[in-house]
Amino acid sequence: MPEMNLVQAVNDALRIAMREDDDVVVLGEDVGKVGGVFRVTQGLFDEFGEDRVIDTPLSEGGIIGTAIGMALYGMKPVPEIQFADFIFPAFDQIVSEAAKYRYRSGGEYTCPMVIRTPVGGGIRGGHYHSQSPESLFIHTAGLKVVCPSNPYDAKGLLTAAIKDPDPVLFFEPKRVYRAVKMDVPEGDLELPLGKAKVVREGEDVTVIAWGAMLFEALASAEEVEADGLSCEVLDLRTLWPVDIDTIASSVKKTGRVVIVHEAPKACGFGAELLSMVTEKCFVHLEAPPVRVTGFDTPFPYTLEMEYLPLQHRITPALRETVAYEP
Amino acid sequence: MPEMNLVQAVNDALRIAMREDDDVVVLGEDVGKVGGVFRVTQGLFDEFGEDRVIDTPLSEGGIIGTAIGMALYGMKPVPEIQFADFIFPAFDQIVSEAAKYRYRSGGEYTCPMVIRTPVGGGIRGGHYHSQSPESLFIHTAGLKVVCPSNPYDAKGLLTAAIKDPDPVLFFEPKRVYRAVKMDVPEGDLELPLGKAKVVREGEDVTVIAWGAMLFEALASAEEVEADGLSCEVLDLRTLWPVDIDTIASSVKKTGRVVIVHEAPKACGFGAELLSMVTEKCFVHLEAPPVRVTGFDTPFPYTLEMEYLPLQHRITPALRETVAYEP
Amino acid sequence: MQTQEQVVPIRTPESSFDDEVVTVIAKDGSTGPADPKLPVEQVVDFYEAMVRTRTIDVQLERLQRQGRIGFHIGSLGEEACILGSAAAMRPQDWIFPCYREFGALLYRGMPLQTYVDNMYGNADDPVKGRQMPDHYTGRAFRFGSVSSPIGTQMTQAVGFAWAAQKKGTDEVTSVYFGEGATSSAEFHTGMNFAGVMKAPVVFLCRNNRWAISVPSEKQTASKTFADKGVAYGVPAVRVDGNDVLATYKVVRECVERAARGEGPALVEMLTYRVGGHSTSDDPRAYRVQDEVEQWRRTDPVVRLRRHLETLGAWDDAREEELTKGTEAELKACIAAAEAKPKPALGTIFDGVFAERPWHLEEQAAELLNGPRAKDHH
Amino acid sequence: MQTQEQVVPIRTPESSFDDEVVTVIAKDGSTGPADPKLPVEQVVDFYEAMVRTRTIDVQLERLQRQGRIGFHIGSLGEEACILGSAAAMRPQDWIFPCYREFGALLYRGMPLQTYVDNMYGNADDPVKGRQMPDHYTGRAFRFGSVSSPIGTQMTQAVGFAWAAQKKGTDEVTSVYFGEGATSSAEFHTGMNFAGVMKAPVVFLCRNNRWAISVPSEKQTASKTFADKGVAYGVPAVRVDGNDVLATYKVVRECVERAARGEGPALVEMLTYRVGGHSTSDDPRAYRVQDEVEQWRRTDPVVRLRRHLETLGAWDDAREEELTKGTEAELKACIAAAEAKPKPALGTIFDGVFAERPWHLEEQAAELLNGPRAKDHH
Ligand SMILES: Cc1ncc(C[n+]2csc(CCOP(=O)(O)OP(=O)(O)O)c2C)c(N)n1
Ligand SMILES: Cc1ncc(C[n+]2csc(CCOP(=O)(O)OP(=O)(O)O)c2C)c(N)n1
Ligand SMILES: [Mg+2]
Ligand SMILES: [Mg+2]
Repeated sequence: MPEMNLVQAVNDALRIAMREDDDVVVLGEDVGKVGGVFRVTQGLFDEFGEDRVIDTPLSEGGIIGTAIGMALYGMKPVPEIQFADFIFPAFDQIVSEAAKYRYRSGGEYTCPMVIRTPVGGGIRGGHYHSQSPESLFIHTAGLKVVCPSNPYDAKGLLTAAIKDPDPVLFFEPKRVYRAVKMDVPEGDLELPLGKAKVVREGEDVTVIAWGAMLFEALASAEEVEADGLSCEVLDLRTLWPVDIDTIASSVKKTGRVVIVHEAPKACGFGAELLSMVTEKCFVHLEAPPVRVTGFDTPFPYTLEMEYLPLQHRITPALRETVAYEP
Repeated sequence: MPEMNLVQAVNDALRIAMREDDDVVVLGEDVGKVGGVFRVTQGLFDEFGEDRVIDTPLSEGGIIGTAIGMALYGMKPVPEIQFADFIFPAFDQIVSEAAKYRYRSGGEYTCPMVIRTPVGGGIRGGHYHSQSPESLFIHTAGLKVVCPSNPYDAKGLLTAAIKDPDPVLFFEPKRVYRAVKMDVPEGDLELPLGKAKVVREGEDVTVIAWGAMLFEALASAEEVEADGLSCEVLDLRTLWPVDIDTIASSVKKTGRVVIVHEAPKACGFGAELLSMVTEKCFVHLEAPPVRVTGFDTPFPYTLEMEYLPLQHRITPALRETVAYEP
Repeated sequence: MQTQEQVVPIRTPESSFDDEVVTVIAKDGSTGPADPKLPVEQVVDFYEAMVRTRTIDVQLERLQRQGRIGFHIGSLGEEACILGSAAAMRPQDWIFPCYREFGALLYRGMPLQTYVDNMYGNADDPVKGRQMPDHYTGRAFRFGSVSSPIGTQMTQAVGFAWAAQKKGTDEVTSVYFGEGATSSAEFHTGMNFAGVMKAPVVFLCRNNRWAISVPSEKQTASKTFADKGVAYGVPAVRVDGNDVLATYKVVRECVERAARGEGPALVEMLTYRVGGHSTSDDPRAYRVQDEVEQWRRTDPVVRLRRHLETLGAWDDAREEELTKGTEAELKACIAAAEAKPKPALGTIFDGVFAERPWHLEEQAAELLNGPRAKDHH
Repeated sequence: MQTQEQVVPIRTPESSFDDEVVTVIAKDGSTGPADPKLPVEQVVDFYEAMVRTRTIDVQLERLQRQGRIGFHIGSLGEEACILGSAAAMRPQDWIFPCYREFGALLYRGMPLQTYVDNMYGNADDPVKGRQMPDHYTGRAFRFGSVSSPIGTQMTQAVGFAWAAQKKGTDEVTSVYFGEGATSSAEFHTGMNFAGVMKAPVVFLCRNNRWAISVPSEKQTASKTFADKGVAYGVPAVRVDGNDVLATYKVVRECVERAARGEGPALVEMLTYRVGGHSTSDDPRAYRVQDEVEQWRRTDPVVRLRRHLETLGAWDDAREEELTKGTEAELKACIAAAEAKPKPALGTIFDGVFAERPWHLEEQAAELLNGPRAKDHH
């Protein structure tokens, strides 16, 4: 099995999907000859030509609007938004149109498409190259939201997302792009959407994370193991619809939960997870669920490592949660 | 004291602000001669002229983008978005620009402005004339969010919002526009942002609501009073930054809480409220907090009264919450 | 003028469109050189569709005033540009609507009953009562889904046209929008992408002079809306949109160009919104009646009738038969629509996704097992 | 051509701008009729600013390669259009930047140390280390705040200009953007609102031929970017952006027009991005070196120097003094910037609002009382 990083794994999934299905096209800013600013689409232009790997004018609204049109016709566009921070000019097309087409047309028109975009901080991108806007899309009925943490999952989930009949936001944690390498099978690999993964089993507390923060959660879990704390770590993989069964059964077992995400706290996905856990596992909760998140400020440049919910902030949260007594 | 409905109260606040401060200008689609599609700006064009009550071309991005420019210069624009559902073409200007100007410029540039827009369902507006997108803006650091439930508060809060040094989203519950009349003082009336109101005191359960749903919560509170249930009803008024003190002290007293909002449940503001209550009042909670919200679907037309979290859905939630035993 | 201006030529080129409006039917009913010279039955067919559209419009407005439907947005005065352009699309072509084009949808074959069911949002409404009236959809008729947010259909139509082209089909896509919508981001982006991609798409701008209460002069400082094509390298043309033959002719040319691979075109159809913006609007609050009267004199229906009369192809008897027939048909559809049930409760949760995820199952169960709302309306 | 085409004139008007590019400095260093005839000291001043800008650019790129700063986005090859246009703005006028205009900011008086502090995001950075390098702000210099999202500054500049006009001031606002940004919604909306409002704003389009890896031909099918003015009734002009005198002349005219109340203008400045898009980009992956070499021959610095030499106003000694001087000054600023601390931790929570609400106080306390991050970079 070849070793791949996340960039290569996404590239591989795209290449295979494009070979298997002529309807799959890639479009976006700089996705063509140069293969994207993160080189995720590298080589696709040479293999599939400018008719299927399309450099568009500089307009996210246009990228998504035309992709919707292609999807309505019956193609499977995989538009790229260069950074998740730049998805907002396309927000209307995503939330008012792509998300609602099936519903509002009584099923006559559908929008199967995968919007790929890099998310998250920790790469010195500052204010406008670091954000994690997932909760905005989770709040919008009609969208699925995926965020893999590693190359294997990235390949398998992107393949499933491309085959999915509904619009999917596919967030790629850019801090992981080249930081993690692992064996990824050649050829077809599909992992079902909607399934979280128990990455580490434990008894004392459940940690819910995804994307780049998964590794921070794991590092904290290892760190507190020395103190005899046993953490169960979940990698959500699909954020929406979320795998409530895996979450609930873990929290029912441990009775304590720490939720980690990069986005600001207020109305972040952590709020929804905390709410669901409270609603569904109330009698099992031995401590208030805890959120370790980005702060409710814009994303800073110089102090980004203090802003992010990294190991140094997760570890004390684990200790306190486990130590909590009413 | 004259009786006013919410439309008149907002109009009155605008008129007074414009008389007192030449820098206050109103702009938007149809706000001029015709006075807005809900007639909220009626008469302002005649009094202040087309230089201060400006019919713009049909572009929400342009309305907000130029309003930001005016605010940067030192004016106080009060742009209107015709329906909250149509705010998304301006989403990038609001979340990437207005919300971040003070922060990203180290305080050199600020964006004092009030974006007024009607929200909510129950007026047969269907899919695209009924939405309540508040949580998207609460999640965006740098914005304040206000939603009055009645004419008195509307006048007082709008006055405060216009004087506020930061950008404020001012959501007007359109179902209340002409449905509620009350005495509203002539002349200056300012109510501080960030303060909730205990609309009804009670002992058994706290209901948190705002906008049009406040009246449904009150109706339910009255309905269950017959069964001997005593409900405390909070009208948040300012959604963000939220008045945590009033909420926490109420929940600590009652130990039970029901949160009501029209927006879809997933990552709605209810999730944040539920999370805060759980984090801050964990030991006081005698039952899991409950959310009664719009469903995680687009807003339907024919069945809108079944979609909305009206009295018929709030009442059973109150009864069950109070009856809850672990 | 300073002499410097000669060396620093800061200027707006003269509009090339200002005086150039394609017209066919003259006041006296005779036709000019751009006459598409269609068989007379086809011209009669246009006329019938226009009268039918108007008759339905008038009745629906009445129905709304009686509180029997919630809303209607009509096409009074704009029938020629809507029907003429729709008729110019070939059977294999696609139409992306704005919201005033129910006449085009009926012309394309949607049964009147289905349209009326949409006005009632009942169980047989193709959009299952999820959208306001007049937010129809008609894939079987190669007709798109109406959305409220202004402009969004434009970039979509471009992507759709482009996909059809990639698939090697001979399908052209047209897209309707008002002159107000030219201010939207989507017009800009749609035109720009269409120009770059050479997509087979025809942009149909109904310049009806008003965007709710905002007159077209306040929408843009460009001399005409057709001039906007220049910014995108997209050819444009202005046509008398109250002249169904001229509209047909011009749009057909654009369709044929696009089908030949010559790319997109923008058609500015000059017309007038004779009624209010919708049943929610009273235009007397912002425009003078004089203007309306003036435009009534160019009424597209009267104009075409005059032409048909010169051909001896129409008379009062046929007119009465048509109007009465449409009214009766509509009345029956309304009675049927009113007798139909609302969409089933569970439909709220269907079609958000292809399949219901767990959270929607949970919410559906909550609704179905809970108490029913008193109907507040 | 079909004969029908004569009666249905579907067409794109010929571009009025195609061959019309204002130039002043000829190859031999002599000047043409559009010469603004500035005092020689002022021309020397332009030259010094351009060389200074280039020298700083080269050093910052080096600094980034050494890992001492995180990022730089420069203006190699675009100095004439940036400095010439900035110089054409009067002292009371305002500049809304894109992101390549640090040269304009320094020209307007920002101390080099402040700019370098911004490159380091240290405690003295005017934006407090909150944005990436080159996202400066300079209100004291009537210079706006740099944002990353493409285009957003355009509608803002229009609103700003309009506000200044409403206040009765004699202030004109200019706004920079690349040719790629003409595809953004904000260009469309900004131009449209400016046209309708007759706002005193000058749109400065740096057509440097590339938007990262996308060449300008793929950005639009319009014949020139200046042609886009037609769509908004906004006068436009094309200028040789590698000719500082021509740029000055043209922009100054536009500023004066705007100040006279004659409304907005669009200036297409023809130039070339000689370097990569930013330090994150390697253009060899998508463009041929030939093209770059060709443009190097029109180097704006070389061209102006030739002109100065014809005036006897420049020589190698002055050049060396200028370059060395700038390098030394920059070196000192870098040393100082590197010695400065990071912004204080609490600054993360300041300036989200005018005052910190309770939740930010709470989060600040959590951060300040918690453990520090190991620096992962
Ligand atoms: C994004 C958005 N903003 C505002 C509205 C409200 N609105 C509905 S129709 C309309 C005017 C449209 O005018 P025009 O494009 O000329 O079309 P017409 O109604 O004249 O056919 C407005 C402002 C909307 N539907 N969507
Ligand atoms: C909304 C948005 N989309 C994408 C980007 C990424 N991006 C940064 S610069 C750039 C190209 C800009 O090209 P142009 O406007 O020609 O300016 P230039 O860099 O050539 O000066 C792109 C695509 C962005 N910053 N914002
Ligand atoms: Mg119109
Ligand atoms: Mg460029």
